[in-house]
Amino acid sequence: MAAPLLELQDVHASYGSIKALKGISLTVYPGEIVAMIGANGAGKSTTLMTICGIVQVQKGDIFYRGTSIKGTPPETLPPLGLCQVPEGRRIFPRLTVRENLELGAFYRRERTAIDRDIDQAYSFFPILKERRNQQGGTLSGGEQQMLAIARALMSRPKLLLMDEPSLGLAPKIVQKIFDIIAEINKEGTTILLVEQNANLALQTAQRGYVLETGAISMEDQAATLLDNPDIRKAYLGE
Amino acid sequence: MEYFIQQFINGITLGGVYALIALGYTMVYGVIQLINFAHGEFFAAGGYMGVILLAYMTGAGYLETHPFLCIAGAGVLTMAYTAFLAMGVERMAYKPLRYASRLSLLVSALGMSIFLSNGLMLTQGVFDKPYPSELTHGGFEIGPISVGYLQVIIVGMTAVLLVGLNILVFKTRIGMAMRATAQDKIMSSLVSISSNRIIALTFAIGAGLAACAGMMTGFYYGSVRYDMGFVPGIKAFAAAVLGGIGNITGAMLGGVIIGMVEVFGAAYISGQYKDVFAFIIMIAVLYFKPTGIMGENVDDTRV
Amino acid sequence: MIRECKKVLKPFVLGLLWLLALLWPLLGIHPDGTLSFANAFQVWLYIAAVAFVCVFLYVLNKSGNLDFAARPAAVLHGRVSEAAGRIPAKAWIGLLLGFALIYPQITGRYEQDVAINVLIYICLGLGLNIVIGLAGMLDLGYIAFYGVGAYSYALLNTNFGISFWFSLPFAAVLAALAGCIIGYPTLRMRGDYLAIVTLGFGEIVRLILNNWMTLTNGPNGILGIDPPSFYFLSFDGGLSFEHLYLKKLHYLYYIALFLAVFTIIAVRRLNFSRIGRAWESIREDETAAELMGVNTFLLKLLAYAMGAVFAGLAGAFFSARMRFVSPESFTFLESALVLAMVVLGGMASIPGIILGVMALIVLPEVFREFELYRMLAVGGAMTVMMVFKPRGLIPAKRVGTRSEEKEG
Amino acid sequence: MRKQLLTMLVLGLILVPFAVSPAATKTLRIGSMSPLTGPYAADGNDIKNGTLTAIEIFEEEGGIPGFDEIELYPQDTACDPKQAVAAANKLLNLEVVGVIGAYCSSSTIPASETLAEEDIPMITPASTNEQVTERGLPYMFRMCGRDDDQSKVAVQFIKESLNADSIFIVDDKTTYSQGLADGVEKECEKAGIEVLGHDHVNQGDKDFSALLTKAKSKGADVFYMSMQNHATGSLMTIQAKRLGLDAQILTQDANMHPNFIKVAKDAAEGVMVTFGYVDESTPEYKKYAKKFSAKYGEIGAYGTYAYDAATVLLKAIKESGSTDPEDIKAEIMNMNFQGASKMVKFRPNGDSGSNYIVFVIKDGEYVKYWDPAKGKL
Repeated sequence: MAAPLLELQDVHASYGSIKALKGISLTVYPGEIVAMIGANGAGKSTTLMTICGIVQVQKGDIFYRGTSIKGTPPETLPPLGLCQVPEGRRIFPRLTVRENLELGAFYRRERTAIDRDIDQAYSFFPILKERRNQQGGTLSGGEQQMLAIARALMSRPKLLLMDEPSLGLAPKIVQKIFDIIAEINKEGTTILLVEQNANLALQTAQRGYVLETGAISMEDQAATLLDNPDIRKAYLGE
Repeated sequence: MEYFIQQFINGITLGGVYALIALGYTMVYGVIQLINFAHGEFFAAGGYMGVILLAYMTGAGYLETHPFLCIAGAGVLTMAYTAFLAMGVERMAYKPLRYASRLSLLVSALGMSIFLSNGLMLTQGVFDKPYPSELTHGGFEIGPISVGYLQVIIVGMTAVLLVGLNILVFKTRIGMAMRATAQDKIMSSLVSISSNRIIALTFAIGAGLAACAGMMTGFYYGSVRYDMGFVPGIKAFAAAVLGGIGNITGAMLGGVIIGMVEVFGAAYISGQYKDVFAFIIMIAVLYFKPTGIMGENVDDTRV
Repeated sequence: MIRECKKVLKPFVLGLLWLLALLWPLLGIHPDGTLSFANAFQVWLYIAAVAFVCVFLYVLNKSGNLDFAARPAAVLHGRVSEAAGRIPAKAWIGLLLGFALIYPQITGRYEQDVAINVLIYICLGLGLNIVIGLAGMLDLGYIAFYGVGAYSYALLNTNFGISFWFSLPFAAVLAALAGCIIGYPTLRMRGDYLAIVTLGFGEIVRLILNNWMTLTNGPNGILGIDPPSFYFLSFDGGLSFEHLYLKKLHYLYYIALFLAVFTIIAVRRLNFSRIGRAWESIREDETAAELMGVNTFLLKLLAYAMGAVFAGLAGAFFSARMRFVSPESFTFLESALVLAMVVLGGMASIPGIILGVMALIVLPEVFREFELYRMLAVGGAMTVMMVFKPRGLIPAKRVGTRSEEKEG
Repeated sequence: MRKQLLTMLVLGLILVPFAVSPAATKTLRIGSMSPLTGPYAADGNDIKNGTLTAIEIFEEEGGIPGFDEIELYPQDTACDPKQAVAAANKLLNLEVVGVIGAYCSSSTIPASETLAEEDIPMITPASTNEQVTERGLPYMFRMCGRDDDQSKVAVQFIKESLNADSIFIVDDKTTYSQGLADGVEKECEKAGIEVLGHDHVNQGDKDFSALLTKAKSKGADVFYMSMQNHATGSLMTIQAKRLGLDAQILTQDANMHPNFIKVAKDAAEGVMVTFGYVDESTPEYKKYAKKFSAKYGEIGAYGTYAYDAATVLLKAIKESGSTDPEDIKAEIMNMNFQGASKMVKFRPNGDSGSNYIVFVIKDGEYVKYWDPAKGKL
């Protein structure tokens, strides 16, 4: 297999005195979609925040494209092609849709290329074009999720971390979002997907990790995990 | 009627001074939600740096030969100095507290305010320092009403800065980054905005504005004093909140309203209660519109 | 060790260069058109030397080179606190109270005067703590209630001759009333809007005290206030009451001690009562508290009123001790000082606030010898303490994240 | 909790070593109280320096028999009553034999009550409020004049020399400045001068345009300015001139300060000031001025009075040969000598009288203009 794009080696992290991650090791290879599933509070979002440098690594190391990114400030990562669609979307509520998109490309300087990418995003999500002068906070949940994805794509990421893209959305829209995710992946972006909706996530992903109270409890091909009776019982409600 | 117009001119000038300080106040607040009590001290430091440079230029004889070049030069250096000071204060006293309780930050700011004003006193002495104001003290008369050039300059400057700042914040890349940082620091760092740099920059701009105001008031009133920052600092804070804190146009409006209320209160009712009127108007406005005149209805958890 | 050095060295050097760049123009540019360097460099070198020693110790400590000293110290500390732990808390409190009781016997006037100040500010700090620490509302005009209390006693005493002890409840009630008046319009506001409105009210009260000549005698203040007094049964020449004024400082000290102990007990009771829990729920999440059936309107008003009561008591004592009140004692800086004490010590923590009060009253007195550098040191110390201990010297255990701070 | 209690106990114990046990050296300890920090620090330092000058001159001239040295303990009051009382208590602890100060009347009054408990003599060089010496304190003395004296002189001047009919009064709301302004208002009404307005500004104000416009529109002959601080005075003068207020500006002793002219510059020309007459030609003044300016630079408004106050105290101790307050008082009451500021002679209530005259600012200098006894000079 090719060299891993992202590799976590025994990563520990904590919020204040609460230990959130107790030795996470995972690998993401170029071109794949990796799903990370687990219950509420298992440490999924913390893992992503730790990769992005928001939460400090206490022990262990994180490698991106072979070099350690432990301790680098979060704002230096998007230029390297590592980008996140965070939990709860975190649209800038009082910035317009267009401004939100422009911010996605904040580190890039070439005006024409950015304008072209924005047009591309609009063609990808026509609804955003309609709403381009509205404030981000006035969009509906689904529209915000699309905006969040489009914003992340503006930085032309190689690896996209997605946190709960289905959270709080109507089932119909969830399906649409996952179609989009698959399409983004098809165009060459590697995706690490964190989801509570294990069924959908594992159907979309190639491989999967199961997280339990801050540690990886299982790791396998997505299809295998989907067939695992324990998983079905614990996360798929059967 | 002449009396009214004259007082109106007085009010708008005073309002301009408050607005100039409030602009910086509100910018800093907008980005990190900090009531920067040290802002008044930046104002004083600006006033002092101006007087130091101008006195030096007078002593060295430059001011006589190239008056306007000197004033412009002193202005630029003063703003740079104060911006530098503010960035240092931010780095030392506020940055370590970025994720601490806002009250801790407030106390740290109070400490800085006391520290800076006493530092000014120790290095520059307790006496007020005169500005070389002969250059700028002219004026003209329209009928019985006299208007000073400086009054025009202060009001004009405030208007220009208002427009300039609005352009900066709403039309430029940096401004967009500032607004993003103000709304969500984590998310803005995820889109590769260095919030530390943006905050430092905001402090620099805010302090530069305060320094500009400090020099203007130095020229206008004729002298500076080490404790000159305290009262205008509070008034500017009131002005910024009255206009809707974080809102640039609001700060300007708030400053003018406070200035007007003070002047007309003093002119028609009583000089001793003018601050009372200013605060009562502020409280009344906030009572009916708790987010200030131009304030947006931001969601509860963030206020 | 080398690694730590490298990490610290760069910001340290940059910081010192920055300081030099800020300091030199203030000291080195002269109005006669000359520049000098020696003066600024000298001051700078002093600061640099002190800073260097601090950083050096820090690095040594970080890299473990101080272990030979730190370890026995830690062991000692551990043993002492263990030994201290064996003695029950009640004994400690008793010991402390005992010390407080004999304090005037072993000290001079000046120390007693400082101690009285400490005790007054303990009342103020704990009162403000109800508003800020418990109910979570930022109040920058708290000193106004202190002023109301002080003027209540001053006016009652000079106009109607009412004695200190009878005036105390009046002062408390009037201050509580003022609390409600200030509290009412501010209830709709949150965060910094609340801060500026309370600041405004504080200033209004001060300006009224300063300007209402017929009532308060304006800036001249009120003179000739009676000190606290006691009636003693006297038997010479038949049974009569002897009126004794307590002018001596240590009598006043005991009254202050009594007020402070009263405040500590009352605040502690409030803290752990139903009302205290309701206040905490408002602090943590006002909307949720309201949904749970907490009457936030009444409780917030009550927080203001209760906070004001203690300030009123302290104020009445203040005017009785000074025998003179003037509006200058009730400036914004004073409010800021009390706020700083509360935050510095640790919000909502009673021992913390007591420690905070001691720090901010005793520090300026320690620095009194340095005259001009005094306030500079106090200001600097406030910032430094916050930077290193943002939650206060003794943080309270029960404080969660406040709703307004969740964002970060 | 226990650890915290321990920490508190330790901190409490820190308070104990404050007890400064006075050593049995032959040092004469005197105290001074003045605002060394805060807005009035300028005048406060002036008082401290004046007192120090007196001590230096005294020591050069042989000191006081029985004492090796004289030591001054300058205390900061910050013009805050609470700090003034703390400072007084501190001085009592240091066992000073006398105190020079304080500056603000609102500090002097409560501090003197504290000092009176231990019968320590206090001589104020700057507090002019009547109440300072009107409370029956036995050991309270005053070197400077009183507000009521000054207001009488001011009004007499307005009537006799300026021949004015109307006046507009402004003060900045302090015990001192308002007391004086009220006095002027009262005297004016008595003298039949129409008071067109009496307005106030607050401490820390910088913008007086509204008030000055009002004063201008009333068209009074005299604009009377009573300020606690010359910084406020100079700002108001500048703004008054700029606004074209053509009334004669008359002001009081606090504005008798070199910095007033330095800041107000041209605007100060023609401003008239009432001030205690200091004969700068006496050898006593020259001796003082030489010493003071050599060490501390320019002489401010209250340095001279502080010098005289300290001289009175030291002289009384020297000549009575005792530090007992009763002896000091007796000696002070007997005094009659030429000081640096005036002829020093005390009245039974502790006042030493005043000799206010009017100065005018001309070519950047204070020039004597009018004396209530002699008329125009």
